[in-house]
Amino acid sequence: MASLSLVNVCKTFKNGQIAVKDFNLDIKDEEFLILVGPSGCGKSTTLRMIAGLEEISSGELWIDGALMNLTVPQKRDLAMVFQSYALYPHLTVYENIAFSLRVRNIPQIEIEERVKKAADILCIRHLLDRKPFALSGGQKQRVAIGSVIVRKPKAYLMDEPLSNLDAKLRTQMRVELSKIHKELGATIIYVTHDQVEAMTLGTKIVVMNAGVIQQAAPPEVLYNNPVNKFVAGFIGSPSMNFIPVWVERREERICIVFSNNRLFLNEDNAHCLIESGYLGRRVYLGIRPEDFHETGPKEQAIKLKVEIKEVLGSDILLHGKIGGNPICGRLKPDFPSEAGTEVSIFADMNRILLFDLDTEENILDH
Amino acid sequence: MASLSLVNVCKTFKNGQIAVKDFNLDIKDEEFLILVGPSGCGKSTTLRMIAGLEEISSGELWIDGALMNLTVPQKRDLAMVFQSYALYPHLTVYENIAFSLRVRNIPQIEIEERVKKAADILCIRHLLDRKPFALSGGQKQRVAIGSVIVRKPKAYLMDEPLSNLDAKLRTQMRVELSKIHKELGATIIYVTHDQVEAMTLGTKIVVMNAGVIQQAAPPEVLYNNPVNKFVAGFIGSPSMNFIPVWVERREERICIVFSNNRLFLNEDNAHCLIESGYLGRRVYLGIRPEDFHETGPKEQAIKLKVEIKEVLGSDILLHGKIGGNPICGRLKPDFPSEAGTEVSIFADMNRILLFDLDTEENILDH
Amino acid sequence: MESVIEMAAKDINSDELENFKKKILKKALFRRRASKLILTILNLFVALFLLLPLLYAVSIAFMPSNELFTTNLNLIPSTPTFNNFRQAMAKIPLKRFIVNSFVVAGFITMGQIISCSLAAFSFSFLDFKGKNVLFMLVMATMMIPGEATIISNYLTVSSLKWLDTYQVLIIPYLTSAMGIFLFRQFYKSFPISLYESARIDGCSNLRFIYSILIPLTKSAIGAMAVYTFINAWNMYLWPLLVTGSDKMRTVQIGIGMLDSVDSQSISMMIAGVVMIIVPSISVFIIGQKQLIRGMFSGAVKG
Amino acid sequence: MKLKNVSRYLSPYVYIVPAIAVFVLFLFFPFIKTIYLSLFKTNKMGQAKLFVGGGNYSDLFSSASFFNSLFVTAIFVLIVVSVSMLLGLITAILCNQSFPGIRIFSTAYALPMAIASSSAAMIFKIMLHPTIGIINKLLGLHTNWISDPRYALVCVALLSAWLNSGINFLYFSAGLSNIDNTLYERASVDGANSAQKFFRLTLPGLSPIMFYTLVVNIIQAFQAFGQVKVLTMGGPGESTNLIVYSIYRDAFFNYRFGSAAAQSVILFMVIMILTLCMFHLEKKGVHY
Amino acid sequence: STQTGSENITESQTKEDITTSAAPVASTTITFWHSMGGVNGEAINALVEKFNKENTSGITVEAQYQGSYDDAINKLKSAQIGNMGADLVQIYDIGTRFMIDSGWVIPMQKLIDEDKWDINQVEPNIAAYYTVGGTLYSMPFNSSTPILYYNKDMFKKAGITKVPDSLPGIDRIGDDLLKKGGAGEVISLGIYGWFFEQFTCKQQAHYADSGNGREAAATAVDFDKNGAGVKTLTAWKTLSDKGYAPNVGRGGDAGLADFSAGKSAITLGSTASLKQILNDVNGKFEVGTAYFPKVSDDDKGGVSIGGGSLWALNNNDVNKQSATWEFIKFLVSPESQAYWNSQTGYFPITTAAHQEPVFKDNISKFPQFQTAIDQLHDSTPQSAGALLSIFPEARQTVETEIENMINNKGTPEAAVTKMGESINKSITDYNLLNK
Ligand SMILES: Nc1ncnc2c1ncn2[C@@H]1O[C@H](COP(=O)(O)OP(=O)(O)OP(=O)(O)O)[C@@H](O)[C@H]1O
Ligand SMILES: Nc1ncnc2c1ncn2[C@@H]1O[C@H](COP(=O)(O)OP(=O)(O)OP(=O)(O)O)[C@@H](O)[C@H]1O
Ligand SMILES: [Mg+2]
Ligand SMILES: [Mg+2]
Repeated sequence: MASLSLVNVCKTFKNGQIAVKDFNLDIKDEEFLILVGPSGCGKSTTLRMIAGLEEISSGELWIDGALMNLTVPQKRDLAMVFQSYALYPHLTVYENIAFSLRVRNIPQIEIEERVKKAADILCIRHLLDRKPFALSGGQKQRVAIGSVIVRKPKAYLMDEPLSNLDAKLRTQMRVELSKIHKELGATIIYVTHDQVEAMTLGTKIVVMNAGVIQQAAPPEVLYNNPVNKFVAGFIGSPSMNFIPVWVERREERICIVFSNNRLFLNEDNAHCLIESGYLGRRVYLGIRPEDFHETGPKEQAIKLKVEIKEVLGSDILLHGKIGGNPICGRLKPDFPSEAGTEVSIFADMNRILLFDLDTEENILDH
Repeated sequence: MASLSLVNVCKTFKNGQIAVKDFNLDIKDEEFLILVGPSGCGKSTTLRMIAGLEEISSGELWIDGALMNLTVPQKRDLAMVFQSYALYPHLTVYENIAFSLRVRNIPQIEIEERVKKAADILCIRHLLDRKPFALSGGQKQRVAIGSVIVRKPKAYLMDEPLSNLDAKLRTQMRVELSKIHKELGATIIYVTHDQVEAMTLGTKIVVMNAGVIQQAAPPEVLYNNPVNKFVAGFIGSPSMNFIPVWVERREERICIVFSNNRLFLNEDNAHCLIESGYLGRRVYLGIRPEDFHETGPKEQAIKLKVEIKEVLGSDILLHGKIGGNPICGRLKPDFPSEAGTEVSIFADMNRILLFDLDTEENILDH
Repeated sequence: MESVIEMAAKDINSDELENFKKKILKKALFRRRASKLILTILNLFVALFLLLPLLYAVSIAFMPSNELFTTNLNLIPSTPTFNNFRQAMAKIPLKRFIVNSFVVAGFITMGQIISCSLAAFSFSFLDFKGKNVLFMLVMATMMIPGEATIISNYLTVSSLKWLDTYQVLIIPYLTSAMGIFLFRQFYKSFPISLYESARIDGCSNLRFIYSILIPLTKSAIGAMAVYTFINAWNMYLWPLLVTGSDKMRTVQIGIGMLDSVDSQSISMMIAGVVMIIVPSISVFIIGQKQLIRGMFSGAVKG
Repeated sequence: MKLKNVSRYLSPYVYIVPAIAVFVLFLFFPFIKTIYLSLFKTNKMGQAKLFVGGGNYSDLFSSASFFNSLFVTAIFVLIVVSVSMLLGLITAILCNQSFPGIRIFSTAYALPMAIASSSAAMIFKIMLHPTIGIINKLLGLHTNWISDPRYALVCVALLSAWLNSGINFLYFSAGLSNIDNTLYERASVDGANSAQKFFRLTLPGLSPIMFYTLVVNIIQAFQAFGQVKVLTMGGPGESTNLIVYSIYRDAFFNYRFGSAAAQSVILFMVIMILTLCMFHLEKKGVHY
Repeated sequence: STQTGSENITESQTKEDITTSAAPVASTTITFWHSMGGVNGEAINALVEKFNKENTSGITVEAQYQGSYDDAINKLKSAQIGNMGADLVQIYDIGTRFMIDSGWVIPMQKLIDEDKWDINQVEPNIAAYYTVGGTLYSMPFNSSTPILYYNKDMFKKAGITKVPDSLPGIDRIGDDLLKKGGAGEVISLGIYGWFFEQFTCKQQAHYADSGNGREAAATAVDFDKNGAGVKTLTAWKTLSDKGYAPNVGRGGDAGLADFSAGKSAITLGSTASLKQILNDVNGKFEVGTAYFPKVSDDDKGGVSIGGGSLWALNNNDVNKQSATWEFIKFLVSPESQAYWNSQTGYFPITTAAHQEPVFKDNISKFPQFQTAIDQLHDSTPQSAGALLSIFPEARQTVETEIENMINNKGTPEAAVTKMGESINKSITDYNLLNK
């Protein structure tokens, strides 16, 4: 497959909208790159620039060492699943999937074989004779995926390819994509809003915001060591809780203080804070909902007035406020709590994050 | 708002495809009904029949006590978010949202006010002057939602309205929808593939499969007490693990036996099994991934050869096989495990489920 | 791209790299420009070829007639003259004819767009008994040769006492099977979900037609409007038959009036033809705005 | 409730009433009269005089001239339809991409439609004149285009094709603008080159409008008249005696309304059968 | 057609009475349908305007152009069924029999007799055409004959001094014209039924039976039996076979372009085309005119006229009838006719017009026109030409067969036979259905 490289890529639309700004990224061969970011942050636009569907306003796009800025899409040898499916309404499912093979004059027999195989993977074998209008949303989406996985392009571009599938099918598809990635050694660039997909599929995740890359790193790094508050808040669901706190020295130990609470930091973090001169200053404390526990040392207890309790089955989510900041904790379903009551929960102090109040950058470095 | 009632509703498409079969459901006023089911199971079709976009092949649809089978859509006073957005390409976002108000001749001022309010809720205020082609997928979807929430119809129909939004926005939207539901006392029928949405938003969830209702119940009931293996497997992500097991009596206790494992049932379950005469027969054992624990009584340990380890951040997923059945366990991130090694995990015996081998119906009744 | 540039970026130093990049981009840019240029030239040729008769007609209109009658090559008039136009204007009340033609063609165009879009809407979006039969009946009207009905239509309108009025020129042409058929074909590829969405939004059918369907099928309506207008503009036999006075006559009859038996002045007649083409061209140029590309892009998924 | 149902049942018809009313009054009614007339021999006023039943028809079917008309018409239709559709398609595609001057060109391509067929015929008559005609002068020929039975039909046909190419250009352009752009995007990522996009996307995407254009072009070609009247008057010999011209001649010239009516009915039937065939094919072949 | 004449009365009361024996007619409006476009139409409008202004009887004429001759007669047919009548219509020569048979008209003779108008004012050779059984049915108005036009320059170059007066004569000088005269073709002879009729006249043969259709409705054509047709076509074909008369297409004006362009040395055309020919030639060469050629050198016949005449329609309204007559009288008055001639090149149908200064001026400006007058005067009423109810169709048939003969190189005999068969069948049908 291929490696890609984007250098200082920018995209400004005709109406002045800047969709992508100074995008720099090397995508190695066989990488499974995930693009995530809030709606409208420029993910699709980036994909479309790589595919050649949008002109690159400035910057360079290299594919396998060749500058591709002005190459027409059909010469780039990429395959793309469109966010809007883009099925050919006049072709049957079979022909939709076979289309890209037909235009390459691949022998009939091979086409048949590959299409059937793709259809089996996607569980749409029984739909091959239908026209798109007679398909459900999820079925359409699978056809769109099918028309891409029959090919062996330099890279696959996939724009939210599983968004309309049910959880079970999605898991299944995830496994299939993972297989394709491994078996073919495919380079894949993949846009998703699904955290699980992002975390499980990606060898690298790129977090974008308003057209700018925030962080590009392997999933665990991103999760455990986000570069800034945005990434920290964006990755993880429900998202991380943020509370502005004072860094103080109490009882000979470094602690963070906020609305009647006082949590002691662990050694490493305390050291780190002192070194970078945050003592006595305000920072953001970040705690993921799942890093709240039901039990812990009494003096570290955080009191939370439960406003809403959401039962997810495997867990419960407790929502409340601390010092005006919304807080969400994910706890075991058997944790005794009811909306309206006050509970004590405990933060895992080894997993907390702290961010600069102004730059919002991560202070600690796990 | 309104109550709806579907009686023996069936839908057969022209090509012979039976999309919905014998659909019976009462939707009470102010209910937040969630429709879930595998892709292509007939959710959208059901919604479209209620809206009047598909003819009902047989059966009756009552809205507020009036038979509506033949009423034209515009007289039904419902609002619908389409799975495919269906924005008017020649109208700006503002006009798209305002359209349904305009056709009702609502005064300009009120239109403006309502559109602005909806735009604020959906964070698309800055996009009001754009045409749909200049929107990202998620933005389009929000416009589609916007054009619905400006109205106060008898019921809202929403077909995967949040599928293209990022997790954060989706959470936010979920909260807004919840608010609308409560504040307006709205009746909402909602299709989603997102388990969290289904569990948190719905007052009742209907699980469909191949056009047939499997179970209609409140979220917790559905989760804890699914009527059959299908529902059990469908709800929850990753989905429930199923293993065919023998029900036997060992050491004076009732236990289930499968490939070198033997788990003792608790009193209630044992009792229940004996009563219904399953002793000595084969049944399906169902365990949710999150019901595996890191610790437990030694004799209940289940040995799992880890094939894949997925790190989600808050948890890890361990995949392996037991007696040829794929097994997935969700465990704490600090649980020592590596792909290729064997781990011992423990099933929460109070939360297991057992299903008849043939009918696949739930044997236990929690 | 192509094999020449398949070199790894790291193999060369940064200056070379810059040059190299510039070269490639220049080349690609050049190729793009060249393809546009070729397209333009190609268009120029085709357009010239197609317009030759018209251009030649314009040229003749400016020729004194002795220049036309020659065995020499006479592409453009050597002593251009407005005389032909002047003469043509003097012989017939062309202004009045043009006004009449505008009124008639204008009403016919509006009427057809309305009646045809309504009917086509019904045929393509609604379901009713006898739809196919009715549609075939409508189609059948296209196949009736005009010559076969004109006398009997004349009798009809004369018994209605409509002769020599505007309505007699307009009403029989207020609809056309072609228009209905055209719209139906266009509605076929119309995303049905937009119709559904509008209906749920509480939009009545009429409202849907005028605020969604018509704006979105602008290109079809544009084509149809231009066509209808020009056809009405070019009607000959019917206006001749049902109007008598110059008050009601239309331009095509005006052109006929330039033709005198036994002493036909070809260049003057061509001048007349050129003059009445001008308004129809203007209509086209105005209508052309409606033929914009890419209506549906991104409105619906899949 | 009942009233509501009635209105629901009737409303589809309401939309077609204006159209149908005009059709009934000005097309069906007179055409039925025509059918009636075709069973009679008529006097010079065109009034039914002598009932002959199928007499007019059997006369026609035993007349070489009528078969000649049919034959000539068939060839004419073939040339007109294929050439004008091809011209329309080529020009529409040429103007489908944006480039400087596109508006001028698209105006140019649509222009032929702005000319009445008789005016156009007048222009062509001069252009094709063997002595003063620009065509012979430019090509250095001395061909007698419209008085030579070998060329006359082709000339009339090309003239008609030229006339129709303008509206075909408009139809095809409109059809092209209806094809969703994202489909082209996907096709180019799928690796389709321009030709493949054209044959696999554009043509199928145009198929509804292509079908329309085909049907309409055929029907109109069958009814071409003005150009024949001005250019050749059916000659030389009967080589351009298209059936409509023959109808016109019989009705308005030869005082044989009965025969003209019968020819009208036959023409109607021919077109009808052709159209029905095409609609049948549409169901199979045309996509969407 | 419902305009009131009231304004015109007050206006015209001050005007001098120019119509000599006008029975006062209270403000009548009559409708006049004509087929005159271009310069002719202009002239008609001028005459009508003059009449409207100058007549004292309160008559208003509304002149309405009704398209070509064919269009006009068709419209008349439908109008007579549908009652949107005109009072006066201009109909072409070959519509005469149809009009006589139609029963819609008041014979002109009746109006003339009632008014005791002197019919001898009209050129007898012209009146003869429209006279059947001693009754003048319509008033001739725009009449012409065909003549031969030739390129004097070419003749001079070729050294030809005697203008040929027959088709064989043309044949004889053909080579000279081509080789010495520098002509591209000898004669541009349009395939035109009228010419065929004239060639028949020239042979003093009848076109149709029943006295050329004048004693009674013709039952068949005669030219196929009396040999005139074959003779004509043989001569024609000889010219064509030698390449002297190439096929220039159908119609009376088909040959003119080649002539005006200076390609052909000779052409045949209507006298009324003279002005336009001179205009188109515009001094490139000198245009000469001569008598319409005979078919063989010893033919003695003359030419008959063509063009149109005025038919009074019977609308059962005495006022309109007399108003119509007033208007006709005005149109055929020497003054009007001289004006008409000078504007259009049609014959002045009254001899008295020759005395008008306008006429004299015109003839001195266009001396070629004298040929036409002479030719007409040299003819006799016996050459009046045929009347045939289905004349339009007959002409088409004749033209088609001539065309076939020339293009398919069939024999003249075969062509004539086919013409006869086809026309006779139509005549039989027509007579059967219109008894
Ligand atoms: N117009 C149609 N003609 C024939 N079959 C259809 C048509 N529309 C949908 N179907 C079929 O009916 C079934 C139900 O479709 P529906 O759209 O209701 O599914 P869904 O539950 O909404 O699925 P998804 O989650 O994928 O959107 C599917 O199998 C689909 O293929
Ligand atoms: N054709 C266009 N013209 C102008 N602005 C556009 C156009 N297409 C997209 N945009 C804007 O550019 C920004 C980036 O769009 P893009 O489609 O890349 O977002 P995205 O990250 O894919 O979002 P989503 O997750 O909602 O699909 C958005 O703000 C969008 O409104
Ligand atoms: Mg996107
Ligand atoms: Mg669906």
